[in-house]
Amino acid sequence: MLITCPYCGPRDVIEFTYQGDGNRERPDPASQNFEAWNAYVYDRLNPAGDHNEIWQHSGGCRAHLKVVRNTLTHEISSVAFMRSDHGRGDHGRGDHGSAARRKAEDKA
Amino acid sequence: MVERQSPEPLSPLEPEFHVGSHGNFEHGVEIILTETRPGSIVQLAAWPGEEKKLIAAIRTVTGLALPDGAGGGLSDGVKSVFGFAPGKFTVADEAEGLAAAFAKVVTPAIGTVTDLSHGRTAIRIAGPKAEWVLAKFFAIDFALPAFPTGAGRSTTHHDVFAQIQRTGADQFDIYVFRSFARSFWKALCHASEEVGYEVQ
Amino acid sequence: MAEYSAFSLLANALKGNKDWKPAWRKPDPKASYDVVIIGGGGHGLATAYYLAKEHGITNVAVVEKGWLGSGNVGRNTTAVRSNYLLPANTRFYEHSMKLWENLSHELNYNVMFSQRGCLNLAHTPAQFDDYARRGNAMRHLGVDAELMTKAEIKRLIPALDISDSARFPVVGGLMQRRAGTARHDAVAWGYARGADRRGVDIIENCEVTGFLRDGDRISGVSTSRGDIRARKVAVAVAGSTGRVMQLAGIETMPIESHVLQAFVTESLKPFIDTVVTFGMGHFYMSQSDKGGLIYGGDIDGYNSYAQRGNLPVVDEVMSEMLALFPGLARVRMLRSWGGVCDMSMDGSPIITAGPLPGMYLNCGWCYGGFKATPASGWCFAWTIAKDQPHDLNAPFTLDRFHRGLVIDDKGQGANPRLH
Amino acid sequence: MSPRRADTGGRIDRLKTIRFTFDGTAYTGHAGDTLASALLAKGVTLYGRSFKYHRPRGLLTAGVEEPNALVTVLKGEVREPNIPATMVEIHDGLVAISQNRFPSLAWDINAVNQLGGKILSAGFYYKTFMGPVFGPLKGTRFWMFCEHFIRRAAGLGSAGSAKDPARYGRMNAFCDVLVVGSGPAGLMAAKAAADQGARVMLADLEPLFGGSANWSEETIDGAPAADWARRTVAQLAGRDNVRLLPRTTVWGYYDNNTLAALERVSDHKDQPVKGEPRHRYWAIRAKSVVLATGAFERPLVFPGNDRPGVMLAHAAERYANEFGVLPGERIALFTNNDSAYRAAVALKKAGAAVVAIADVRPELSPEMRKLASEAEAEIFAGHAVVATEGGKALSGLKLQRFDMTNGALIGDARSIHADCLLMSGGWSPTIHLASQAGAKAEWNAARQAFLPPKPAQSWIGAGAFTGSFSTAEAIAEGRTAGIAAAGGQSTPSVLPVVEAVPGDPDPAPVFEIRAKGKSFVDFQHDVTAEDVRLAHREGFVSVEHLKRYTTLGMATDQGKSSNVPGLAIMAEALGKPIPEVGTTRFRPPFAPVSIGSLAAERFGDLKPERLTPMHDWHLANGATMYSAGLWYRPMIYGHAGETVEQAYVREAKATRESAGIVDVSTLGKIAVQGPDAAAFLDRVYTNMFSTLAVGKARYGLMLREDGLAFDDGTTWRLGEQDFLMTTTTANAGKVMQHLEYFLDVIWPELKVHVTSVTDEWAGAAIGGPKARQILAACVTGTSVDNAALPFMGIVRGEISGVPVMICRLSFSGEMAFEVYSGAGHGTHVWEALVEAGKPFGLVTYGLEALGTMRIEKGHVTGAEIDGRTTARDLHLDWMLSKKKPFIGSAMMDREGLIASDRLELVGLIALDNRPFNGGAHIVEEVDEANPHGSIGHITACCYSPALGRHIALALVKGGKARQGTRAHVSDPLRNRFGPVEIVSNHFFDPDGSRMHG
Repeated sequence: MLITCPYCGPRDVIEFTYQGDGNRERPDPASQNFEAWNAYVYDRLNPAGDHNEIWQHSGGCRAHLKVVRNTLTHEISSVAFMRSDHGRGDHGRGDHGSAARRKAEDKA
Repeated sequence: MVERQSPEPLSPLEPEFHVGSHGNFEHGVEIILTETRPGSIVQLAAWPGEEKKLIAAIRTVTGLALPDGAGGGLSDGVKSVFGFAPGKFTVADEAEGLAAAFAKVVTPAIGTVTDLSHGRTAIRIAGPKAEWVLAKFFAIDFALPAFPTGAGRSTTHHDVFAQIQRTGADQFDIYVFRSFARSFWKALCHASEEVGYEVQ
Repeated sequence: MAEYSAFSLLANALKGNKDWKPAWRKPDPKASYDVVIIGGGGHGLATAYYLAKEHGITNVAVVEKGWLGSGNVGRNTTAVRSNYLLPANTRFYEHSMKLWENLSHELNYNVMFSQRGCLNLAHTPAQFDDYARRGNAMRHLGVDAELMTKAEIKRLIPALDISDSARFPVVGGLMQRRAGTARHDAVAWGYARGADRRGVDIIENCEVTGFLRDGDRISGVSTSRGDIRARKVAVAVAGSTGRVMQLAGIETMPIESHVLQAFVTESLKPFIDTVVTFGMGHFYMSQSDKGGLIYGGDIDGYNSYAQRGNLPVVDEVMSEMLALFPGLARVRMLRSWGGVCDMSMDGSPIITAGPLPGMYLNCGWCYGGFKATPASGWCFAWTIAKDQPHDLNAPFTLDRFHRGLVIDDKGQGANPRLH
Repeated sequence: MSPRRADTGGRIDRLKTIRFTFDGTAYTGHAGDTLASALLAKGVTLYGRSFKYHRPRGLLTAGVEEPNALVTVLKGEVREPNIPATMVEIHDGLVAISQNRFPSLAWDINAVNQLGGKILSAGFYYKTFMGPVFGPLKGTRFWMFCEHFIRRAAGLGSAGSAKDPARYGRMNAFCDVLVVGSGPAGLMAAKAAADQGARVMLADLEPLFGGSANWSEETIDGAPAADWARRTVAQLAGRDNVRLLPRTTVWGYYDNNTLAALERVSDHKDQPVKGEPRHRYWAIRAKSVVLATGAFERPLVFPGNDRPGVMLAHAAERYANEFGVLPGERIALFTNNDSAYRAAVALKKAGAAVVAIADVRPELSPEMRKLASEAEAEIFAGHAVVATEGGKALSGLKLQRFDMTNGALIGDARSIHADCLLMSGGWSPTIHLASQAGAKAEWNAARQAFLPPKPAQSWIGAGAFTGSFSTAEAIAEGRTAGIAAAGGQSTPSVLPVVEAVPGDPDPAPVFEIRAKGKSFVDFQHDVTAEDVRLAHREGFVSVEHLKRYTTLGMATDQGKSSNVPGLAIMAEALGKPIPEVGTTRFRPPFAPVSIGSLAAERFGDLKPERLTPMHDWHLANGATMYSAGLWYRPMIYGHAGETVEQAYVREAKATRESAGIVDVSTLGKIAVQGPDAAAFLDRVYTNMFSTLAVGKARYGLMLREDGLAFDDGTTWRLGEQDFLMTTTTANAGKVMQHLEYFLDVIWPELKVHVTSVTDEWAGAAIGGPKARQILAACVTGTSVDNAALPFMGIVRGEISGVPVMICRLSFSGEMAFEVYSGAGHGTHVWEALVEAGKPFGLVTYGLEALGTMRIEKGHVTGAEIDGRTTARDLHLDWMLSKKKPFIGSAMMDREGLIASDRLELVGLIALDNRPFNGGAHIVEEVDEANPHGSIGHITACCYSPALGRHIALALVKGGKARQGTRAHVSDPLRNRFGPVEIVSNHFFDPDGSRMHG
C-alpha cells in the first residue's frame, strides 16, 4: 500500500504509523462529560467503505495526515495534513500535496 | 576548518571503518563510502507562516538560497541545506558553530534551532552504483528526475531513520542517528560488496 | 445419521463410498425460531450446538452469509492454548481447553486436537521473569505451565537457533504442554454436524440485511432469504461485528476490524513438534499433520475488511521466522491469506446479553478466537439461555471499557493495533 | 548425446557438458538444460512419489506448474526441498535427490497406502481416530498416538537446521510500466512502452525470454519465432529505460500497484560471485502493469492419467523444441482441442513416432486432419483414453469410442502400444496476479476457462492471459497494452507478421472420462474424481469446502492445472454450470517463494544494534552487555571469578560507600522548544512544569488518555522556552509519538517543536557520598557545591575541555549527578570521570546494580508501569495536580481505576533469607501441592547490600493496607515458597537524606 504524503510524495505504508479513527472528537480538556470522554477513548466508527483516519508519516517527515481510505479495497481517495497551517509558506507543501488536495476537494 | 576548542569527537564507525577496497571488483570500484564528519549539523523549524523568514535566515548564515518546493535543497560542498518536513530544514557545515550562529538570527518568533552535531552521523555514498545500493535499503525513487541534486528526503530502513540529500548526480549524503550509525554502516558495506566498494 | 467410526469407514468403502450422507442438512429457513444466531463460523455453530446440548433449545437457526466456516475459523493458524496472564482470560481459555480435550468424542468428529505444547521463547532475563509471572498466574488457577531452560528447549526443537550469537539469544521459555493445535475447518464442520443432528437449522448463503423490531426489542432478522422472526437474536460475526451492529443502528463499538495474515510453507517431513512463539517481535509457528509449517505474526495494523494484507508484515514475519530457524531460508512459502479480526480496545473479547433488548453479542476476539471456540459457544449459549452471563464470561461485558474494568493482557491501552 | 536427444535445436549448448547427480547417480546434461530435461534425455521416467498413495510419478509439465517431479537440492548440509525439477537449471556439481520415498524412489514401502484406497477417501481423518472413551488412550491420546505415525508418513522433502550460508537481497524499484511475462505479448508490450519513453521493467520466471516463441516453431516476420524473440530482447537490453529481469517470478500483486517478485540470481551458478545474493526480492511500485502471463494447459481426467509417461502435450513440445529431448519414442496424444496437433507435428519432426491421436470430438477440421497426417499419426476422432498400462513407465493405453454429449463409452476398448501419452484438456489463462489485485475472474463458456476480471488496479492484459491464444493476437494486444500502459496514444502501425499452424482456441467441454479406475484431478495430493463426488455427496459443495475437504489444489503446484477440472466435476455432480460453483480467489504467492528472499537482508541480522557513545569502552573494560530493546547496556563489570550477583552487590555497595558511575545515554531525550513549551508540558505531565525555574529539573509523570500510568522521567528547563525532557529507555519512541500526536492533531495552536535528541547527548550518572568530590576534581568553569548545584539544579561547565551540562538528580538514592556531553565526546568525559574517581574508589556499575539501588529506593520502572497500573497504584498520587487538566485526568477516576482491590506497589522482605525470583506470586496461605489464591506478584527483586536482605518490589491486591503484615511467596514454576513481610516500597533512606546531602 502506498500513501501519498503531501510533503514527501508516495511512500510505502511501512513508513507510516496508523493512529486510528479520525472521526473522534476530543472533549475540551476541562470537560467533565464522561460519556464524551469514554466515547473518544474507546468507541470507533469502523465502517466498511470510506474511512476517515489519521496516519503519521513516522518514517518520513513525521507529519500527521488526514487520510480517506476504503476499508474494503484499501483505495486511498484523499490525503491531507492534519494541521491546516502546514504549508502556508512555500516550503510546506510539495507538488504531491497539491495533487492529493485537489483530489480531496473534488470529492468534497 | 575552524580550530576546535574541544577534543575531536569520536566517530561511532571507528572499529568498523576499514579504509581500502572491498567486495567484487569485476567492474571496478562502483561505490565509494566515506564519513563526512561535518563540524555542525542543526535542525531548523519555523512556526507555520514563518518559513520565508527562516529561509532568509538560512541565507544569511550560510549564503545558500533554498529553492522552492518540498524537500528542496542545495549544497556548495562545504555547507548543505535541505527541507525534510513541512517548515523544517537540516543544515550542515564543515565548520563548528552553526547552532550558535543560527541562534542569533532565528528569533523565537520565527522558529527553533536544535543542535544535532553529535546526534547525527553523516555517511556519503558515491559512484555509479549509488542508486542501486541505496535502493536496497530505502523504498524511495532515487532516479535523478524523481530525486534531483540538492534535494532531501526523510525515510526509513526498518528501525533506522535517515535523512538523505543528493549532493551530486552519483552522490548522496545520509544522516542517521548516531546510535544506529555503526549498524547501518556495516549494512551499507555489506550491501555494496556485490558491486565493489572503497572506503575513503 | 450414521456415527463415524473406523467400522463405518470400512463398511462404506466396501460399498464404494456411495452411501455417505451430507454432514449437515441444507434446510430452507422457517418463519420463526426461538433463537437465530447470525454467523455460521466456529463461534456461531458452537453456540447452536451448546444451546441444543446443554440447554435443550433446539428450535435454532444459524444464518451464514457465505459458506459455512468461511470466516476466521477457516483462516487461522490453529493454535489452542490457555496461557494468559490475567485471571479472567486464563479461566475462560482454560474452560475452553477442557472442552477441547473431549471435543472429538463429544462431536463424533475428529477435530484432530493434538496437545503438542506451546512454547513461548524468552530472550532477556526480564522477559523470562515476565513469562514466569504469567506461568505462575496460570499455576495458581490450576492450569499447567512450566519454565524450560535453553538446554531443554534445544532438545525439544533441535532446529531452533539458541546460540549466544543470535541477535536476541534465547534465555529460556514458558511451556504449556496441554496446548496444541486442531484442524480448524473440522471444528466448524464438527459443530455444524453436531448441531444439525440435534435439530438446529444451518442456513448457508443467507445474508442478514437488517433487524426486525418489536418496539425497542429485536425480534428477528431480515435476510436475503426472507424475514426470520426469533425470540432471541444472537450475533457472532467476529470480523464483521461493526457492519452487523450498524444494521441494528449502533454506530460505534469498542472494536476495529483489522486484517491478520497467515502463511503456510510447502509440505515438509516433521520439523517441529510444538507451537513455538518468538519473544522479541511477533511470530508463531506450528506444523500441520500434512507437513506444512503454519505461521503468522502481527496484524497489518489498520482498519480493513479486505481479507488481503500487505508486504511489510510478510517481510517482518519471515525475518523473525529465520531469526529462530535459519535452516528454513530455502524452504518456500506456499500460500498466504488474510482474515478480518475484531480488535477490541483491551485485547479481550465481549460475550454479553444486549446491547439491545432481545439481542446477544459475541465479538472482539482479536486474533485469539479459534482456541476460544468451544468456551465461547458454551458461555454464549449459557448467556442466551439464562439471560445472564456465566461466571466465566461475566467480566467480558461491553460496558467494561467505559467503567475502567478493562482486561488488558498486553497493557497497551485503547490502541487496538497493539493488542 | 543420448538416444532421446536430438542433434540440433533448442536453447541448450551441446558443446558444454554439465555433470550432476540425482539420487546418487551421476548424470550429464548440457548448459541450458533443466534437471527435468537432462534426466528425460537419459530416459528417466520416475521422478517422484505422490503425497498420499506414494504412487510413482513422472513429469507432467515442463514448467512452474509441475506437481509430480519434486526434488530436494542439496548444498552441503543445506537443503532446499520441494523444488520442481522443471525449474532447476543444472550446473556442475548439482546434487538433487528425490523425496517422500523409503527406501528408494523405485521401491517405496508407503506405496502400500494404495491398498487402502477406498478407506483413505476424502475426509477419512475426520471420521475416525477418536479413540476409546476410557483407558490410557482416552481423550486426545489415541489421536496423538496415531498422529505420530501419520506425520512421519506425510510431508514431502525435509528441511534442514543448518544455517543457509547464502545471502538474500532486497531491491526497491519504481517504474512506469512493469511487464510480466516475456512471450510475444510481453515482448511487444515492453518494446511499445519503451518506445514511448517510459521506464520499463520486464520480468519472466524462465531463464530465457521469449515464452512460447521459444518452442512454438512459428515464424515471425519470416524468421523463426525464437530468433525474433532474441532480436527483440537484444533491442530492449540496449535501452537505458528498460530493465530486464529473467529468472524472476512476479508472485504478488499488492495494494496500489505494489508488486513482489523473486529473482533467482545465482541458483544456476556453481558459485555466486562475491556479494551476490542467491535470491533477490524485488518490491516494485509500478504506475502501470501489463499482464502477459500466458496460460496453463490442463490435463484430462481419466483412469491411469497419473502413470509416468503421461504428460501435457505442450510440455512435450517444449522438451522437443527447447531442449531437443523426446519424452518417448512411440507417442500417443489425447485431446479435447486443436492445440495438441501442433505438438504431434513437433514431436514427429524431432524424431518420434506419433502412433495415435485420440480426440473426444467426433468432427475434426480439415486443418487438424492435415496436421495429423503431417505427423503420420492415426486419428481416433470421438475416442477417449480409458486406461493406461505399465508399471513405473507407460507401456500402452486403451482407447474407446466416446460420446461427448453424454460421456458414454461405446464398444470395445482397443489397445495401443506407446511409451508416452500426451494429453491436452484445454487452457486456463494465468490470471493469478489479476485475481490477487482484487477482482473476481469471469467464466467464458466458449474458451471453457476463467478469463481475467476487469482491472481493480492499474493493469492491462495481453495475449493468452486474456484468452487470446494465437501469437498474432498476442503481438497486437501486447503492442496496444504497452502503449496504453505508458500513457501513449495507439497509432496504426505495421505489426510483425506471424505464420502459425491454424487452430480453434475453443476446446470441447470435456474434462473427465468416467471409466473404471482411479482418475486423478490433483496429482500431487492424489485427489481423484471420485473424491470430488464424495465431497458432493457429503455436502461439501462450495468450491472452498471442496478444496478444504479433499485438499484439491492445496499442493505445492497450488492447483494450477487441477483447479478447473475439479470445479467442472463438482459442477456436473451438482448439475449446475461451472461459474455457479465459483472459483477460488488466488492469493499470493503465484508460485512458492523462498523464505530467505522474503527476509532478504535481515536474514542473519534481524535488527540493527543501537550503541551508546561509550559502548567500546564498556567492552574494553570487562562489561557483560545486556540487550534492552535494540540497545546494548552494561549489565555488570564482572571481575574474574565473580558471579553476576557478586558483581552487582560489589558495584552497588561501593557506590553507596564511595561512588559509582553508570552509562545513562540510552534514556530518551526530547528537546521541547517554543513559546508554549511550558504550557504544553503542563498538559502532558500530571504535575506542573510552568512553575519550574530555568536551570532546574523536575520529576514528571505522564498518563495515557485512558488514565493509566504511561511513562516517567525528569525534565530540565534549560531556558524560558527550552526544555529537555527525559523518558525511560523503553518508551522513548512511544513518548515522542505521543507528544507529536497531541501537537499535530489535538493542539495545533500550540507553538511547540519536539525533537529527538537522544543521540545528541552522552549521559553518565555518577552517584555516592564521594560523587561531588569527584566532580569537583574534574569539572572546570563552574562550582558544583550545594549553592551552585542544589538538588535538581543544572549547571554548565567543562570536563577535559569538553562542554558538559550537569544536573543533580538521583535514581540510586545517593548524592548523584547526571553529566551530559555531546555524544562524540561521551567517552572523553567518561574516561575523565573514571580517572578523577580513582582516588575516591569510584566503580563503574551496570544495570544490575542500578536495578538493585532503585529497588532499595522503591522507584518504579517498566516492570511496575506496565500499562495496567495507575498513579495511585504506584503511590504517585501526590503528583496528580488538582490545579489543571492533563492528559488522562478526566479518565483516571473511573470506578475500575479506583477500586480497593487493585494491585498496589509494596516492598517485600524474605523472612527465610532466601533469594526471590522475578515473576513469583504472593499468597496469603501457601499450598505447594495446589497453588491458588494469588494476591499479586513480584515485579523486581535483588539481594540488597544496603539492608543485607533479599528484597523485592511487588504489586499486591490492596497492598497499601497490607503493609506490616505477613504473606508468602508462591513460585511453583521454580518450587520456591516461603514467608515474606509486606513493607513500604521505600526500603532504604526513605526520607532521602543521602541524596539531599
